[in-house]
Amino acid sequence: MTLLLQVQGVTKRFGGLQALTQVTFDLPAGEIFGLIGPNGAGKTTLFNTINGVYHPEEGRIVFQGKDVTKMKPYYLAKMGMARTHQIVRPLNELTVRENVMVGACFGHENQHLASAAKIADEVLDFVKLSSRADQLAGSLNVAQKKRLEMARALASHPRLLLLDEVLAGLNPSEIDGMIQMILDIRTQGVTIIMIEHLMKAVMNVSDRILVLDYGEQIAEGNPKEIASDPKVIEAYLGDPKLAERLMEDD
Amino acid sequence: MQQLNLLLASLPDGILLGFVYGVAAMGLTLIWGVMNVINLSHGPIISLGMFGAYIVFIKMGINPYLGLLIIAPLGLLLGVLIYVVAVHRVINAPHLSSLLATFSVNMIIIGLGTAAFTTSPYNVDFNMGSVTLGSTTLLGTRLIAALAAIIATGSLYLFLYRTRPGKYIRAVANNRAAAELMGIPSSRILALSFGLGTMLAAISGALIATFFPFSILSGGGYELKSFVIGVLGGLGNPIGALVGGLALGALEAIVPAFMETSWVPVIEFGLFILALLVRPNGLFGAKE
Amino acid sequence: MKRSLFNLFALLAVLSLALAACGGAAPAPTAAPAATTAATEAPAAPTEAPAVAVEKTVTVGFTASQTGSQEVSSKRQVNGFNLWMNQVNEAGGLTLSDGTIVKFAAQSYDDESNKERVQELYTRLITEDKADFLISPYSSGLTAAAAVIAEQNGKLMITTGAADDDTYKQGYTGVFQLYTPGSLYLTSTVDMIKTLDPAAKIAIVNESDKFSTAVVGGLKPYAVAQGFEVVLEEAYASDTADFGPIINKIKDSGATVVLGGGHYPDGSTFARQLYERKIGIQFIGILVAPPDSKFSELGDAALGVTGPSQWEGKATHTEAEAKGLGIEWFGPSGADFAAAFEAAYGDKPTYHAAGGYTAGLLLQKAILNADSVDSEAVKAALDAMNIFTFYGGIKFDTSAEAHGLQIGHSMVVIQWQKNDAGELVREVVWPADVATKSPIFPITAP
Amino acid sequence: MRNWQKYIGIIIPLLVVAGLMLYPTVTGKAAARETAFTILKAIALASSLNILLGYTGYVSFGHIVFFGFGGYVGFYLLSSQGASLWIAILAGGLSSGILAFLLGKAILRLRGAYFALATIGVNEAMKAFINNFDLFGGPTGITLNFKTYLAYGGASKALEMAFFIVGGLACLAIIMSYVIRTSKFGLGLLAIRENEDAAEVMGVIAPDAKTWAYVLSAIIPGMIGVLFFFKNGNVEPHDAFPLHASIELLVMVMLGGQGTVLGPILGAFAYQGMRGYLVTSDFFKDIQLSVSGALLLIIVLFIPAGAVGWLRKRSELLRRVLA
Repeated sequence: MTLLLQVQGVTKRFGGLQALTQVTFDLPAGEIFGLIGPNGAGKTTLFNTINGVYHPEEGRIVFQGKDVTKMKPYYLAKMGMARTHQIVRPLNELTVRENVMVGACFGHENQHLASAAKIADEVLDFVKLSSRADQLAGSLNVAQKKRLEMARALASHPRLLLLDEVLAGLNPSEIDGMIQMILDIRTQGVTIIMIEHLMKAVMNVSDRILVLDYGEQIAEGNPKEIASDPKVIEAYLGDPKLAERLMEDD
Repeated sequence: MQQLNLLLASLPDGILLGFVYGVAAMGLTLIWGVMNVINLSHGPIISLGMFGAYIVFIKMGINPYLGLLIIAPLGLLLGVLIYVVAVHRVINAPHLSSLLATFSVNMIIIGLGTAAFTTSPYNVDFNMGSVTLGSTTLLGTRLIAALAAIIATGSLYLFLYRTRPGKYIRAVANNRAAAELMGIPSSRILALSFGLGTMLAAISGALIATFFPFSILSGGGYELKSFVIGVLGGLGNPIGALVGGLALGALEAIVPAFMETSWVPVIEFGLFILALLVRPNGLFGAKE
Repeated sequence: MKRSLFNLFALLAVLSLALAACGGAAPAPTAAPAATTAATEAPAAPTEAPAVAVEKTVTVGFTASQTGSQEVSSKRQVNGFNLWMNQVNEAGGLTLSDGTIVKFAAQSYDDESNKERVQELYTRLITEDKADFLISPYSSGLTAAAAVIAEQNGKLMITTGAADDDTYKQGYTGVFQLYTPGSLYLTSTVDMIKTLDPAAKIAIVNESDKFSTAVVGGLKPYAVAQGFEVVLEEAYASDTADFGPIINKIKDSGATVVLGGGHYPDGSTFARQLYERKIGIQFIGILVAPPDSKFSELGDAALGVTGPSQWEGKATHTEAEAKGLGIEWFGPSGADFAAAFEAAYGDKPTYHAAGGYTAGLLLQKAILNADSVDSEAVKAALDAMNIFTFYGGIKFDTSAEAHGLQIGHSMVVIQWQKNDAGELVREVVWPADVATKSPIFPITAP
Repeated sequence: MRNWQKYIGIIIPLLVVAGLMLYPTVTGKAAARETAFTILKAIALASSLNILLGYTGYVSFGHIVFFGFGGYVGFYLLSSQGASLWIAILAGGLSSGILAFLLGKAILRLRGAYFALATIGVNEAMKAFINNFDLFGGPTGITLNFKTYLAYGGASKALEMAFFIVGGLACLAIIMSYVIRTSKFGLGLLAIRENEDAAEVMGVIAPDAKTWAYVLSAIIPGMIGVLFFFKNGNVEPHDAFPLHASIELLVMVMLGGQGTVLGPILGAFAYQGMRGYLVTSDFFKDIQLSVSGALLLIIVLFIPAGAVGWLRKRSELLRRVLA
């Protein structure tokens, strides 16, 4: 199996703050890779470093066999990396369809406007936003905006999809719908890294999981190994809320 | 050698002027720092300060420096008024809105000012004598203006760091949402900050009027200088504004020693663009 | 569906309204004060008129800067012109040899001191108001823009308040300049300095703009030709307020005479700071600012400062002067003009006002000489014009390179001096034959 | 039905321009032609600015620098090097485009108010530089010899031609604006306007797209500059780079509605009409600037989307029709 993404000893600092320390993992194509950790563990920073928003001080990132450590986000997008944001970033004054067309036009496949519109309609159908296609994105509610983020990412037909807390703020039925969607995406051959706070979802969906704590990689393995890893339990006891969720999930 | 002589003669003068530039820029930069608004009515307010000095001195016969005690509170009130009428509604809107809102205030003031004073130049003929030190002559009005500028800066500093409203202003500048959560009345603080900014503009105008002639349009030039200084000193940084003002004053004295005076604006604005590109937070400003 | 069609119609309706509004937004003429009414109410035609007196009203078009930077001077110029027109119309107009009586009507608009507007309005004056002759707006820049339109439409234009030489070197044939051209503004001052101190060292410090640069362009070679040493040439930006560094340079250059300046704001500032810095300059000659009455607001700083003036009430030109030169005299005496002006506007006339008045006077003379109001004939009369008025000589260059450039007029030099009561007054100090006082020199001990 | 809806967004603006061009010809009034020239020039400049301001979301306070710089280069070639008007206009557009390209590489990195400030600085620096640049006449500027007009059939023919050229350039600006608005490139610009970081993550190469938008918005102003100076017959530095004209352009775009094809056109129309009325009205004449300011303030505070933006929000159909 070919490696889609290699993260090798990545270190990122902000002034005196060590946001990521020597993070290393390999990601084979076709996996769903979970990324968990307490608040402020550096998960989103890792995403930003992988997709070129930040450049690491040390280490290397290899995507599809190419060193992309110093590359800008738009080049990575064109190579087939797409992501969603924890805090949604809709293009408010554009319609929902136009939002999705941006992903199709400028992402991995560089579609023309006409074909992008077609893809947008398909993807909107898939994320169940078809009825909103002509509305302005700013008028959607939060759950819809999350689905829009997802749709924009999917419309580029990415190889690798970075999902940043797509379940947060959704109600249980919406969560089930979204999880189903993620699994469907994987069947289309898209590799996924997901940051998630909902342990149940991560445990159920992920093939492997990486745990970050204060920017350090404290564990990596399949869900079962992670659940029983003493370092993970210790880290999570430091965050009562998450510990609570762990209990609730098991 | 000749250049050195010229420098020695011109530099002290330029630096004295720089203090006054600094006060003008401080007004602009305070408003920018607290609410992220570039106040395009800054220039006409400087002009109003000039006419304030003219009215208190020529019409009312009050010493222009004492007149500052009248002009400053009026400047403060005017600023609060402008904030309430024109700025408050667009404080969270995109930049273009606040730029155009303050620009329309600019048009209103210039329009009324032209109707009242025409656009011909006025003079506040106020002579404080001069001091000659070696090759340089220091004018009394400029010395006092520099002193007044230092007092204004000091007072602002004390106000911001030693008083409750001042601390509120800094809190709002730092993080408005957090300040509101802590119960700071942000609208009132923003209005006060805007008022302080225009007060400083009016003071600088009044000081400039004691040594340069002026018209209702003169403020525009000092507004542009304030932009340059704001960028050199770091937008939103009052001390940086003073340092930037001194730097600009010095620059205006240094450049003519080496080339024709008409090159001064080319150098000035060239430096301005360069500073923006290299250090958008100011050459002397804190790194964000 | 119906609703959307309705929306579309509504939109089109709004658009067509907007279009109509644009057509209607054309400027309304600003009433020429009293002029037209005076023309119609004027009592019966002159008695010596032949039996078939044809009355003809000639429209003179111009724009005035009622707003914007040129407002003050422009107003004076227009007042001068209107005074002339009222006088002519009240006197029953001009009578040509075939008995035609010519009266004048003015048509004017506000140009906002804006070039774009000037072109729009001069086109309107020519094509819609059917102006027969044109007078320029005030200032060289606006006049340059207006001259293009006049020339393009083949209309004659007399320019006043426009000293720049350049406009007359562009191949125009129908534009005639009343003011002494910019390049000669300070040459008479140089002549005067030669009598005061032939060894003077001159610093030329001027505003970096079109007019002042033209002045300096004429001044420097002339000063050198007169044997002076020019020790400093310095141009400064138009909005300069601090002349400290420049004054230090002047001091450093060892200059004894400073010539230059530009317009009122910078010129007055420069004069004031020269005074404050006490660098021992013996003679100061500044453009534009000193002839203005406001200059006395500078107080002691104004004392001794000189400047060139197109015309001064105190040294108005006389018929005797014309006779001496053997040139034809025309028009009222300076005293009569000044009295009439003061009666009409309650203000002493400046040279802007005299220029406005003389522009009318020149047109009058040209029409009389041509004995016709036909453009071509009047143009020929202007080309041949060589007269003397209270404003001074008027004669035009007729060469192809600089057609219409004023060559008959010379400027006087004024200096601010104190009268016996200790008040600042403007005295004429050059040329010597019209001088009211001898110049103060040096103004500060060397 | 759907088909004409698709094109109505360009048809209405072009009809407006056509109307403006026909009006003086039909009525035969040369003064109306001057008024129409001013409005067409404003339409062309405002539509060009809209590419940067309305589509890309970058507020340029010094856009007039392209008008002045391109105009100066073209006018220099025309008056001193004997180039024809056509070559001069092309050279004006080209040199403005190149200037925008070089500037864009540098200052488009700045965002929001910093960019706005930088554009002011560029305009002032350029004005001061030209004032010292002897090749372009320095402070004296350049004056065109009257004989130059002979090559175009004499002065009045040349003026008439200038009028049709400005109409053509206005059409060109509108078509350019429309094509960009409805193209993939335009979609990328709109994405940058809404959220530049999100756009980059979605693969929009923002630095390039912004630079090209800047270049495209600079070309027509450069051409208009040459034409305008040609018509005027002369140019001086302070005529070529008036900062307030930049701000007037912003007001026009804002008035009509930024980010729409029709908006800047209506804005230019309304603004010129309003100014024309105010400066000639006996009642408002003395305080016309204040009245303009107060009107602008009301619009900024209460109708920030501009007229077309406001209409678009009212109805689905208008949103589809008014591009």
